[in-house]
Amino acid sequence: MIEKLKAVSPWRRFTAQPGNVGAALRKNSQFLITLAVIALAATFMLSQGSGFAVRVIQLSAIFAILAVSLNLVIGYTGLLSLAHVGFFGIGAYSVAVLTTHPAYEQVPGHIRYFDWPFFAALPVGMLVAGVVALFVGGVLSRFRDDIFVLVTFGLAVIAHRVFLFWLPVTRGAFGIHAIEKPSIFGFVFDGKTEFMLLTLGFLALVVFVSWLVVSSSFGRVLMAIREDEGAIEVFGYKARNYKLTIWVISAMMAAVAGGLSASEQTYIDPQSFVLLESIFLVCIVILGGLASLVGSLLGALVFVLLMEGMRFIDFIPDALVGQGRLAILGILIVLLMVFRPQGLVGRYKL
Amino acid sequence: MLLELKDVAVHYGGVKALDGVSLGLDSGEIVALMGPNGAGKSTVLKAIFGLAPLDSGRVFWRQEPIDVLPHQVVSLGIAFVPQGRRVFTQLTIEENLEMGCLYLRDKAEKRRRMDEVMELFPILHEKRKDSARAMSGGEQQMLAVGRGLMAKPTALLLDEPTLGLAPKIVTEMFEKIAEINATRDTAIFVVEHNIRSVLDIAARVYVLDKGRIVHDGTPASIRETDVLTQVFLGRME
Amino acid sequence: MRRLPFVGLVMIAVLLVSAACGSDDPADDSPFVIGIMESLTGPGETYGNVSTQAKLLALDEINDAGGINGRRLKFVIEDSKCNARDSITAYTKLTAVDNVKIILGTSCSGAMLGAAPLAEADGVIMFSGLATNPAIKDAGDYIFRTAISDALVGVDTGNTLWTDGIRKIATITEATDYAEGVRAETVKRFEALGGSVVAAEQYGSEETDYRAAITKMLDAGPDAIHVAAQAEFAGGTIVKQLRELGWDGPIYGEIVMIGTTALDVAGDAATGIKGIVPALDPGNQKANDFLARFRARYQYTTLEWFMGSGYDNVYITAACLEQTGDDQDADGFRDCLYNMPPYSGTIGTYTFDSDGEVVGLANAVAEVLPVAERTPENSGWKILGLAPTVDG
Amino acid sequence: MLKYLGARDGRWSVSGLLTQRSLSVLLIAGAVFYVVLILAQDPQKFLQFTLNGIVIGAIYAMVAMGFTLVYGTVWFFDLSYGAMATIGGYTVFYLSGQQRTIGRGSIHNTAVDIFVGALVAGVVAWVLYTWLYPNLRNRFDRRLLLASGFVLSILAGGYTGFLLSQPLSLNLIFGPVVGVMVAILAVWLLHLALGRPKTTSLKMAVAATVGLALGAYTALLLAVTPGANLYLSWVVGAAIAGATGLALYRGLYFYLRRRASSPLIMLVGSLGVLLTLTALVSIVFSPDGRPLPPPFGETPWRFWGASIKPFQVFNIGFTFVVFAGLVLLLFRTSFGKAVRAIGDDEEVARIVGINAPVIIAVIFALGAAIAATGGILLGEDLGIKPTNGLVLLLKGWVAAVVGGIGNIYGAILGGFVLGMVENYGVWFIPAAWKDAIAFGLLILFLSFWSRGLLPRK
Amino acid sequence: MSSSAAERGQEYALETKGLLKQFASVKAINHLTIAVPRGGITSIVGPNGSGKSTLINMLSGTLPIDEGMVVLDGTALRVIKPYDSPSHGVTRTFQEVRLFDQMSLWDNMLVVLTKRNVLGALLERAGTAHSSRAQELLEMVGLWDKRAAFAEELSYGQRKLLEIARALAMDVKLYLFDEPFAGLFPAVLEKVKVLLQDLKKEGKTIIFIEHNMDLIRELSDYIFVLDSGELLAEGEVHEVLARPEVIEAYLGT
Repeated sequence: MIEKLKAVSPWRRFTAQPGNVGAALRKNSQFLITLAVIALAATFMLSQGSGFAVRVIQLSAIFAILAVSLNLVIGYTGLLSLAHVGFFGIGAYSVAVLTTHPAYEQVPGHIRYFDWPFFAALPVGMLVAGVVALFVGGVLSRFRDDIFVLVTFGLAVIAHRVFLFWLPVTRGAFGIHAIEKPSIFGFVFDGKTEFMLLTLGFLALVVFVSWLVVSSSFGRVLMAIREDEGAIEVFGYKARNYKLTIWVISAMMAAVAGGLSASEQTYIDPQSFVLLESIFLVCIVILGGLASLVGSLLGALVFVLLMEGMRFIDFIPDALVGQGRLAILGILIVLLMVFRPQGLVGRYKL
Repeated sequence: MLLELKDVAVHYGGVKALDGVSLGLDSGEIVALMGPNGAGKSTVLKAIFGLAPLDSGRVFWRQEPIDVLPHQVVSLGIAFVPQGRRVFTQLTIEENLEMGCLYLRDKAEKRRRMDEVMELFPILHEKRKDSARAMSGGEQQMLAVGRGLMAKPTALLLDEPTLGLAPKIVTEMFEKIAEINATRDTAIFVVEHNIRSVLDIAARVYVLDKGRIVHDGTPASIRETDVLTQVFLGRME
Repeated sequence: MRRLPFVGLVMIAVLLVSAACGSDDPADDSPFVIGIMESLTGPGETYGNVSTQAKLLALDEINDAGGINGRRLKFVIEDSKCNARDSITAYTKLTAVDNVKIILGTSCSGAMLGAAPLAEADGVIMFSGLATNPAIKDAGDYIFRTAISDALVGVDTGNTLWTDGIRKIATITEATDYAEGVRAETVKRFEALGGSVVAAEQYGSEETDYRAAITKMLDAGPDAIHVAAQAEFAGGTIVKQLRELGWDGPIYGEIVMIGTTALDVAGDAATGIKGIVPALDPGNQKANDFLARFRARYQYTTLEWFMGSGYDNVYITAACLEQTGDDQDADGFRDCLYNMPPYSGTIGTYTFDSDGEVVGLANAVAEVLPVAERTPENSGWKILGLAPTVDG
Repeated sequence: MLKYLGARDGRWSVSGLLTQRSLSVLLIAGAVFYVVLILAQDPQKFLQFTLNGIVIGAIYAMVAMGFTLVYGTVWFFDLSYGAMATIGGYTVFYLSGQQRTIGRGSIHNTAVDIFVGALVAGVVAWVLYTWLYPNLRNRFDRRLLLASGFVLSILAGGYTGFLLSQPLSLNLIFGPVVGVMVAILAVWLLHLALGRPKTTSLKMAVAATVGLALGAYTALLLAVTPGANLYLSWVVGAAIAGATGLALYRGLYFYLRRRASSPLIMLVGSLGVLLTLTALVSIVFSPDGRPLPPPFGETPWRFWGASIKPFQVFNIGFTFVVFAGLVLLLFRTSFGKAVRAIGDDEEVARIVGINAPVIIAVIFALGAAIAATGGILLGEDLGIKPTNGLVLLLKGWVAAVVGGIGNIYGAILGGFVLGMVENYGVWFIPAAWKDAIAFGLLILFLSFWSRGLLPRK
Repeated sequence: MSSSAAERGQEYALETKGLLKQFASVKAINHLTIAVPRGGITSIVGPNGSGKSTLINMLSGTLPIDEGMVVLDGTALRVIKPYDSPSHGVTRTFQEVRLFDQMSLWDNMLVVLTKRNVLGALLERAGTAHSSRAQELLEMVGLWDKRAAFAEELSYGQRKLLEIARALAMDVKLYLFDEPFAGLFPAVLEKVKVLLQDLKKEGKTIIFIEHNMDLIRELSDYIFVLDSGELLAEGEVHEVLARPEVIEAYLGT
């Protein structure tokens, strides 16, 4: 392949010289970016009132769980997966199916009623996602690079079709209504703020587990797999097992996000689990930075702010807001790839 | 001078690859360029072909600055055989050779050149309909050199033509280089790490270190001074 | 390594956003503010758009006539995108940021059902002219609609099929809640009457090639084909492909199947399709005036009934606001709707029952005309009469 | 990469039986058995399914060919390729004067005309600058060259804008251009047939006369033939998509490729382009589907209980024409050899004198034009939708991979195989699972033949 | 396992029996049968395409064995999976250096020192148990100062050194080096030479591929000459390199 000729911007040359102000900025840029993003986000949200802030934080937290879990796969292990929306959906549907109560059922439908509490249904959802991930991962471990992306593309489409057409379980396009809110020891998380706190709690848990994973020897092997799978195998690591393990862990985390969002919305339908969501997730991970847990949190926040913030731009005609957001997101991705493929605070490139 | 670099400097992402390099190649001579890894040898060749962006300095061909695009350099009469036996594996050997003078319209001339090259490297004639993928490393290197010769160059630039080749092939390769120089009146600029063999055939030698020319002279002068020891042994990478 | 320019970009974006949101229209002094949530993009965009345009027409008419009690009416429009999550986000934005207590919308039942529980809990009115899912009936006290429930449409379609002498149908259905709902209700009625479904196929919203499904359906030998589509384009394409693959028997559908775009796509293939639709009464002067004004403003009309429904919603809202005098008083507004005297609007004369369902409207059977006879005025079809009733 | 065969030691064992090779033989046998089974069950239905498969397979094959052409040259999955199909379809829509677009009023928009005109002007300017300018600059005054190039590109852009603003008289405006092209082609062919014109001015004169006559006749024919507008709009659609592809390469991918170290960065970048373009098309034309004006051959032919439209037969034939053209281009011309050489090793290709950036740009334009052709033909058959691009891209991608990515023969085979599988696969189960079957099969297939049916050597 | 082999007085560290590797129609390794003596430096030479790298790849499991078997430490193996090769006592370097580019040198070393099984690795906190060994090795090749840098920032010679250090971190009996000296300049080359000789002193078996005759004469005890996937000659270095058929096939006149 052709030698990469790296153009050097005047800005870069200026900042590269020690003693310039730029050097100091560059040194701490990750910290500064983090600070700036959070400050701007806070200012913006507070200016819009607390209700909006709660909603944004809620959405960001869900996306952050997904992004952190996906980052384990994309950033650390180097597997660009678009299939994550499937696990997100499995978690959501598991919780939905298991917690619905016949009394709340609005259309007499095909599903059986289990009427479980949320906190019992969520682990089952994780388990289901884990088992499916194990099976799918076995197939996926045969592929690499471009073909891997293609196959996960296909899996996302298949997952959507299953949600849409497997009527006896998912009720297809009707969706599932009246999904129960979590309750523990008689305390029901039914308010928006309470639910946000619950989601944040789960987010903290997911981040903590992810941190444990990536800071162990296991995490280092994952990065070695990302860099050169063939080489790490020669040193006695069965890469397939490592990939499968992280794949399953990541899928279970995505299922947590799914369960939470199902319960938060109290209604799910297959429209929420389309390929585009997976694309958004990959964008968040890249936006934040590969192999950076903080990056994924920031990425989710920035992404949600961008998508929701666009609702406040007056000069975009209302009818075009939805498509306009997509267009702007697309341009953002391109700019990101051109100027900063390692994301906001990341260090690694794809 | 046939080909001349004057004060050429090249940056690669903040790192100086070449820092004011001036060197020249006269018609009909063999000139060797030596230096440790990362000294910038390959960059010199790439700079000639416009494949490395020049920060300053210019490259002159027959006293005129080269201001054509990289792909047009070959039609000036400069052919470049890059490092690492890079042949087109999707193409047959004949097609590979044809690539060497794609700009040429005259089919008879093409045919004639191909025959000449195949005469020089008989193995290419033997396998001419085969895919280049199926060749051994030595054969691929010969194909790469043959492809360069298809342009009927006045100056031939060789980047590490013997890297990773077996001793027998190395010897053969140096013989061919000398033969090309002698019979086809081609000036040859060769980057080589095989010090002993290259000093036997080269008329002049440049030694490059850290992007600068540190020595310039005949093989004899190199043997006399300790510049090579200094460059190669004097510093740990 | 180009962090700072990028940060700059993000900052500019965010600043723009924050700057933009501060610029509320200062000219109005304390207008009535109500929210509009429609599917402006996504599968239901045609409906969302015409409904919004009709509402904007009504808004301008009301404001030009001096507003309500001298106060102007103001809309805040949000896109609910025809799915639950975006609908919830839009709802949250409307209620939390714009402090809206009355929301007109939304156009997709899925979106409606996503936001309805929140609205019910918050005591916010949701008033839709388009959502047809039967489940909305039970969604709560604050949820109203002028759209006719699919349950009713299904019964009418089943009856029509039966009275036309059809005993075996094949169905092809878009996998959306609306289309599935219509199909389910239709089949329920049809089977109750003694008919049978010989083939049932579904398709995803983004597909365009239905030949495989159609070949299978035709192979089953039905008397008629029932098409339930959400997107007009898909409906028209299915009709076209049905004819191309050799089907010349009757085709039945609902409003979507005989919408302007559907007829456009299908061309002559659509001639003779029967659609069971809520239709504007040609004798209703109010409706005709409205259509003329709409055409004058937007240069087209389509899905007239849904346009009328959205238009009426705004006038009903205006009437109730006039009564309560406070756009924050959702309870008053709710009671106003429940106690509304029969309202005579573009789509007919109707009231709301205790579930917030509209009462007094009925479906008609329409037949598509040949291409030569289709005009913008007749929408491409003629009304055969009200949907038949069958005892059974 | 070489086929991964399990260790064999000459003895039969369970693990020996389960080698990739024996499993793949089983898989093929199963597929053949399945096809025979459904054929025996209902031959008429089978025929209809087969026709359905071929009809849609032809479109997949077309898209896959362009996709594989680009991929085999630059080695990254260009997702924006899907948007080219959309752009082609919508250009035809724009030009064919459909006024009834729900909720968006008239689609004819001066801004779009100006934008596309500017796009074409830019592309023409770049083509002139990189192709003609380096060759002519030493012979003529440079300022004069630049100025005339500038004027030419402005003229080309203005002409395109004018073309777009007068869609209904496309045949009148565009006819002379086609006439001139036909004339040039005729002169060139005669020049080849008659030998070197330098020798006889008579031959030259004959060639010129014949060429001019043919050109004028073509222009006249275009002006008076009903329906010529539509077919010309196909050409314009493909050309505008080609220009867009070229502009994208030159304006974005060129720089991205220089900087990016990994094809995944390119993949994600092109994903951004796809999202943006699809969204923009949706904004201008609304996200709902639209019909294109009906082409010829809309009345289906029926035989043995099956039916197919003449237009669909044309589609299949056209796919093979494009295929033949590409094969000739790639394997019989020096341009094709250069393309393959670039696919092999771009830097060396530049060193040996191949103008790689220009050839890659041509490949992008050609690929985009082929995608647009696929999009237009599909649109004429089934209607257009902004999201069609993504669907076509996915199917083209799958077809190209099944056939053997980077191989043009594989692409056409893969397209038809995919079309067949989609149709045969839903014989026993609901047709709704069509896409799931296609992708499930892809995954199964890739597990056994990861390099496709006809792998690139 | 190792002790039992020693008890049996195993004299070969490695044997291959009728080893075959076929790429399409070409037999890269053609029923090769060799025996590598224990505890010395063995070199493999041969013209390009004679199957040297293919052999190394098969021994380390990077390429599957088509036919025949490999005897490692007295255990006959028909299948070698790459991840099993260390447990058979084999490690290797690559002809084109394969480091974990976007990882620090420190991580590059640690990653081969930690636990192999998934659960063990998950529960093992970063480094602590192995840091002294990693430090020792990095200091040995003179890269300790650069431990925080990414491997991609190293120069070619440093990359070779790091790769060799990474192989040394594996406590195995048989080291396969694929052209360890290629493209190195004298100072670095000397260093690698010393590393190899130290390894020999520890009683390890080393197999390396090399073209440079001086190095082969200086370092190796035993030599195999391959040609077209078949064994052309084997034996003591000086004796073999003097044989006319070897000179004809390999060294040229």
